[in-house]
Amino acid sequence: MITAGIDVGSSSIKIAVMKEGELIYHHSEKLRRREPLKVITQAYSLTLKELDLKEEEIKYVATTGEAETVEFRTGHFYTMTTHARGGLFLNPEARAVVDVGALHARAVQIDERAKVLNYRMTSQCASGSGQFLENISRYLGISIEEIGSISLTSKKPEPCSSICAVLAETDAINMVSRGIKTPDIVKGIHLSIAGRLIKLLRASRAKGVVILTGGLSQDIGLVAALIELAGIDELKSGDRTYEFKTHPLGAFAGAIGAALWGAFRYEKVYRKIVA
Amino acid sequence: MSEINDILNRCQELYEDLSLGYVQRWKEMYGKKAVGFLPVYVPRELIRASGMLPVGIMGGGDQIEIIRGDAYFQSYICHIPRSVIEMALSGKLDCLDGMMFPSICDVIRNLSGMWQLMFPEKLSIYFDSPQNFESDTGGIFYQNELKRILDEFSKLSGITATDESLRDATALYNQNRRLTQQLYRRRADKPWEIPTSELYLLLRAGNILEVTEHNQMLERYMALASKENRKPLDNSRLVLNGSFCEQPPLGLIRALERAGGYIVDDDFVLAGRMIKSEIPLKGDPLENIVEAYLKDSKDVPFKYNIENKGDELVESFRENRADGVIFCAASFCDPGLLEQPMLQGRLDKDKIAYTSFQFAENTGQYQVIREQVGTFSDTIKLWGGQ
Amino acid sequence: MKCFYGIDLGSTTTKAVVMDHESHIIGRGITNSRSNYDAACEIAKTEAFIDARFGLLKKQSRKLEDSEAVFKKLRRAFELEEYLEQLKTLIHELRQSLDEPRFKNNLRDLSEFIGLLEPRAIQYGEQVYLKDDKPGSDFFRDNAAMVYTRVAEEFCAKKRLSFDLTSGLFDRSIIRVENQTYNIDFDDKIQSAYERLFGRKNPNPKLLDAINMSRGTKLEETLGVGTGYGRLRLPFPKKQIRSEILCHGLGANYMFPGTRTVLDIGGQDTKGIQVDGEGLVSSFQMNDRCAAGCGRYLGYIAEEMNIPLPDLGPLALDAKKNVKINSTCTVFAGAELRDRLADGQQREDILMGLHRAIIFRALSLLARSGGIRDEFTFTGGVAKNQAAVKALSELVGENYGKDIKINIAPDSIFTGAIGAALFAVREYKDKGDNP
Amino acid sequence: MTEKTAREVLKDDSMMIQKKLISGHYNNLAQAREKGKKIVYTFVPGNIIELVRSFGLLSMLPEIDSLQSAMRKKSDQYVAEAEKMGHSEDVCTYVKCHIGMIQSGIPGPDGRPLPEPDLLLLSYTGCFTFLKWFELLRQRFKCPVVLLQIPYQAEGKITKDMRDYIVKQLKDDVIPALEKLSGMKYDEERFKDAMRKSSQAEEDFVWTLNSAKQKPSPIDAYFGGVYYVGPIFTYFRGTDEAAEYYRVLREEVTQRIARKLGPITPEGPMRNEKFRIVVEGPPNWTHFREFWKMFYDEEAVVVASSYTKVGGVYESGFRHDPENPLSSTADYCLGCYTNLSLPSRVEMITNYIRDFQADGFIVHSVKSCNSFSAGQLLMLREIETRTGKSGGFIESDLVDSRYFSPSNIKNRLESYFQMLDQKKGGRS
Ligand SMILES: Nc1ncnc2c1ncn2[C@@H]1O[C@H](COP(=O)(O)OP(=O)(O)O)[C@@H](O)[C@H]1O
Ligand SMILES: Nc1ncnc2c1ncn2[C@@H]1O[C@H](COP(=O)(O)OP(=O)(O)O)[C@@H](O)[C@H]1O
Ligand code: SF4
Ligand code: SF4
Ligand code: SF4
Repeated sequence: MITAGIDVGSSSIKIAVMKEGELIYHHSEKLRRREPLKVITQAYSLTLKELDLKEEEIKYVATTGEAETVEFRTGHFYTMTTHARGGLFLNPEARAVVDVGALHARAVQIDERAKVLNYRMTSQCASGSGQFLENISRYLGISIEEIGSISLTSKKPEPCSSICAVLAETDAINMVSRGIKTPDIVKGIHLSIAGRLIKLLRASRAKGVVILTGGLSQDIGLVAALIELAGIDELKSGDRTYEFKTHPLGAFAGAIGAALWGAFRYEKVYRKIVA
Repeated sequence: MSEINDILNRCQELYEDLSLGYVQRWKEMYGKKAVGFLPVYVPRELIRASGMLPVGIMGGGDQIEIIRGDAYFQSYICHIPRSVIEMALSGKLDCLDGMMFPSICDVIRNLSGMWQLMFPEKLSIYFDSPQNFESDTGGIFYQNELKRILDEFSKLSGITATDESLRDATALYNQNRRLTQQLYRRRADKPWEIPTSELYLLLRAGNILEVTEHNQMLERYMALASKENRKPLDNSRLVLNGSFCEQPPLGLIRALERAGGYIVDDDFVLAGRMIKSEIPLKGDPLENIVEAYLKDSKDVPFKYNIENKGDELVESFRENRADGVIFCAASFCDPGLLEQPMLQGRLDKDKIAYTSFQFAENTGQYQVIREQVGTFSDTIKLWGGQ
Repeated sequence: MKCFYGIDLGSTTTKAVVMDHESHIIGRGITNSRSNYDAACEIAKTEAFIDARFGLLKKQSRKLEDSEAVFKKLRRAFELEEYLEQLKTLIHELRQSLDEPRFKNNLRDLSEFIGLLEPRAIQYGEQVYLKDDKPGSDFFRDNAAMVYTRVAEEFCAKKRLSFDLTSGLFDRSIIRVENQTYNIDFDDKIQSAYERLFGRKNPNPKLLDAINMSRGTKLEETLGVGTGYGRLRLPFPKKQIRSEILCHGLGANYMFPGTRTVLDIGGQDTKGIQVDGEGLVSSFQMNDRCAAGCGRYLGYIAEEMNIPLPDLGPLALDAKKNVKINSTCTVFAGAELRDRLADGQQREDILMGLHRAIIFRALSLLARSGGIRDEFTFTGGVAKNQAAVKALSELVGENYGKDIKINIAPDSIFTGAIGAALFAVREYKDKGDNP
Repeated sequence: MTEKTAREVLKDDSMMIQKKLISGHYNNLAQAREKGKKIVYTFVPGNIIELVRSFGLLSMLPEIDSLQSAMRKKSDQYVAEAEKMGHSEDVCTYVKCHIGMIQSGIPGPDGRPLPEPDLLLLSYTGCFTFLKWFELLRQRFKCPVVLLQIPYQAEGKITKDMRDYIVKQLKDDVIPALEKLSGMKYDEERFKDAMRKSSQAEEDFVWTLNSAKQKPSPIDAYFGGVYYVGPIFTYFRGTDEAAEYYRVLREEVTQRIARKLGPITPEGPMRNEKFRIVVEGPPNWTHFREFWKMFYDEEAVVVASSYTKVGGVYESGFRHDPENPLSSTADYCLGCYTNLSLPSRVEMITNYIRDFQADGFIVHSVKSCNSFSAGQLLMLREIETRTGKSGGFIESDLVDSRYFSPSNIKNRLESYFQMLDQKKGGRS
């Protein structure tokens, strides 16, 4: 059986196609100020074309994210449900998923069946999000892909105190003008985002292996900052350790999870209804 | 179809009419006065027995744009006092001859003082309820408090409440309590028949309408609702907790239902449900009101309770056959938010699933909330109650 | 002549104003703020002094025939010279940036691209400054970005090159350009501008006389006062630094002596200020630690919609319907906009809603500072935005009565700098004039 | 108020006495378990320390523990700890800090752990959060709780009903609970004796605060004030040592007045008094020094503050009365600053501005404390109208450093002082 998952994020859309539990196709596209629905429709027909599949051969199209407008979907799952499943798919050891996207971050505690046990997500304030990192990197004249490796070279991270993403931008300007080095600024920001994530994780009561998903999971600087902070925390409190894992397909976790849940639902409920 | 819609439209109108047209008309018609009260609870029997109309004020929701209200409150204070001030400053509360401020938190407490400074010509009563629930300690204090309030009322309305008028009022509110509880039971039985958004509007109407009118409305609605033939959905059953003071906007309540959850119990608009059963009519009416509060009132965050915190919530969860609990508290609501970890600890003990989020009465983006509740429902759907 | 200047180092723009000893404004300069504060100040100040020279020149050239048009042309030609000067630096920096590892794989393409860019950019400059008479923005960064994007898009499409790569190259280089103080020698550049317009043979001797006159006038930097968000980093002694609140109060009073309430919406902060008849501040409020609903918010929206910031207001003015916007979080602005568009709402209605949302926030701040009293002056960069002004007038009318006079000066964005310059004049006079 | 800060800031005899008092107290606490002493946790405003001590019980004040943690730069960590346990970011950080501290084993100032409570004496004078606070502690400690509800002075006066209610609770609930815990009978003579000592200290304390009416003011009634209120607001009221502290303090201040000296700051005595300021609202503890510096750098002296009244208002003549120990205890509880209505608070500050000849006033609003903060903006406006003086407004928090934004506060304060200066006519 073939199912598809479509994850509509605030900065990009992701498509994953699964066949009998295997990932057979994935594709992502930045929205870049284009209308999501159009981008999705195009990308989806491209997917069918590339896989040489007819529409009805895909048994369940599961959406996740901001996908209310996608009319050709079979069903919808909420982001944390899908990232939980996708995260577990990418790393079967994971007992928690941290999804860091462009505007929101989510921490989900799961069990070995990807059942969501607990979760937390950020609110209406965009402090410490991907978007924020993107703005800063643009300001600093570095690309989002290299931000991670630059951050790793920092020797003396500059604390970034601002809670607000916008004011932090000015803070960063301020730092440049004080002669602080780019890596130190970036690392400071990574640490401050990591701090927020660890707080979310805590609040979600997760423990053990944590798989990072979402676009920022590809940011090695953020990952390093997370490990560093978790280490400090461990020393202090002596318990609740996290082991962070990443996966090259981390950004697709939502789409993968959606496709997997689609298959599950299809087997369980939908098949009967269609039949 | 149309009659139930008429009722709901009427409720919606009352809900949206922040200028309290109904109250103005009522006052003109009867030549009497009206007294407003803020959340959560005041014994409305006293206001009625003094020949006045009690009017529950629960903030301006998302229908009022705050310009002056923000001038009085810092960003880290909850939202309801700003909209109340905004309403008052724009003349919307002019028809209220007095205002009561129940002792539920520091914000409402201080608002009573602000009222004294801003509207010195209006009667403003800080209503101090006891945290000591012994009849001869807290009870005496409470009785004295009620007597003091009755005195003020009699000065305001020219009508002195008597045992008789207090008893009559109690009887009417008893009926209201009975009907409201019936409504809640009906919803818990068949939540698709009585959507929470409708139940909520009915409750809010009870804040404004004269009680006999509200009683009739409740009866009529219940009679009609069962004939509506609404279909059940594959939703989870949720108990909602934390919105005892500042109220979520109606859109948020609808969004919750759309995200796949039936609300089967809640703590919205508690004025009519604070006292859990009927108040006896025999004996001293004031004493009965006092005793009912001391011994038979709901467990709410602003009441001191160390012995059985959360038991009532667990009970509601069981009685209403719920799948989970949603904590839906106003941002910056100290009593509500400080209570939460204690309640959650209690739920953990019974392995009851819960989720939590915060809102403000003018929250307009439900995306994050929908996602959280949606995930919760997803989980229940995919995994059942296990 | 003795000149006094005020510099307002804001979070988004840096402004400078030059005054004579009678407190008349003789020059204004503005540039975008950047990490090198000194450079930003230096450039704003230089621009202000250049503006002052043009002022002199204008006075001198009044007698010439067709003076307005000639003067304007000369001014544009001068601006073109500045543009070209910076363009040279940009091209240089672009080439330098190619050394970075991330461009290694596309070195050939990118060099080719830069080669292509240069003539196009020169052409673009000549077009907008000399022919259209309408450069897109006051700032080189924006103008350069405009032509750069255009050329890069075409080039990448043709070469199947990642657009992100070229934009990365630009981001990297423009910062270096901005953090240098470029060399603008008035004498030199005015000569080139003149020659560009009229050729080398001096066909317009009267104009040249006027130019020489303004060149010859000595503009003495007597005293300066700094203000604004970054004022503490200005190279001034503490005595020559004033809080922007005081400067806005005084500046507003200077432009509109009847002012009693000032609203300033800048890039990252909003201030409500009450002043007395002398322009002395009697109370004020500022936004707290959240930049929601400030000028930067509009900047994000404009970026999101890919239109120049100055066009945002006019677009919103076409709104037909009131759309309520809830989140004024700057970062979420884009998301909200997309949400609404997906909901099927009209772009201009949403835009107006966004402007109203900003004004709502500002009004609560004003209410907190003591309300709005007659006359009411709106200052800061956002006062340049017609939609914001419209929303403000409507809401002030509804809430404080129609009788309140609302002042908006063309100089609104310079208010803080004007106040600072006034302080400089006063400071000098207090010390005793005429040494 | 920690010893360390105290020592560095003021090196007078009075400070040495205070230091000894505090370290003695913590020493007792650290040894309480060995010595079989019982511990009562209770709150600062409206505390009935004389009564508690008359049963030979030791007390701890959670707010003091929180603020000391902040001054030792530990509070952020504790707050984080509590948030980790599920406490909301929005609520009072005093509570969260204390809960985090308990979670970390209640480390005392010298590192030795402090004892857990044997009784929670919950008097929630002036703040509803106290109720929740001890409910939370009770979930953790399972020790008895005794409630003492203090009605709110909503109408600006104390009524007989209020007093009777408190006295009844003292007799029926509090005293029996203390008797049960201590195994001692209520000894009214001991209680009265402590009251007598209290009232003596109160006399000198009021005198000290009033000394700020002098020009220049010999004390800073806010930043310095928080040290002066220490003994009388906390564990030591009703002791000989506290009475001695205030006697010595009074002498020192008398000498400073004679020599026309200004207050002592962490950087030495203030030379010039440019602005006389009244402050409403509690201080920030995480950046106490930095905050203070923003004032003295501008040559601003605080001549009166409302924060130094949270543990009791004495200037209007109230004294603990040994002749009527229970009812005067009731009056004391009822009269604490945050238990006053907003109109009373406005009036009080208006009077300060007049009586202490202040140039202006500043409202410091803390995110944590709704009891203080809700309505402060109206107070600001009301006081401005009544006095004709402009007020300044700044925001931060008690013990959560995330909310203390130095540049923002400095900007506002600087602007405010420049504005006062302009008004005074000095234009530079
Ligand atoms: N290699 C990378 N390093 C750092 N950040 C990255 C990288 N790749 C993507 N991102 C960031 O990830 C974010 C997009 O994440 P995504 O999970 O797709 O968000 P959404 O689902 O909200 O669209 C963007 O803000 C982008 O900047
Ligand atoms: N020409 C313009 N049209 C519309 N808005 C403008 C224009 N120029 C500037 N702005 C607005 O003004 C803001 C900057 O205001 P400004 O007062 O200079 O801020 P600051 O002093 O903080 O740097 C920008 O964020 C932008 O929203
Ligand atoms: S603090 Fe910054 S990121 Fe947060 S809501 Fe405000 S503007 Fe947005
Ligand atoms: S919402 Fe909470 S804090 Fe706000 S007034 Fe109501 S009870 Fe008080
Ligand atoms: S709210 Fe204020 S008075 Fe209450 S506990 Fe917190 S800091 Fe203390």
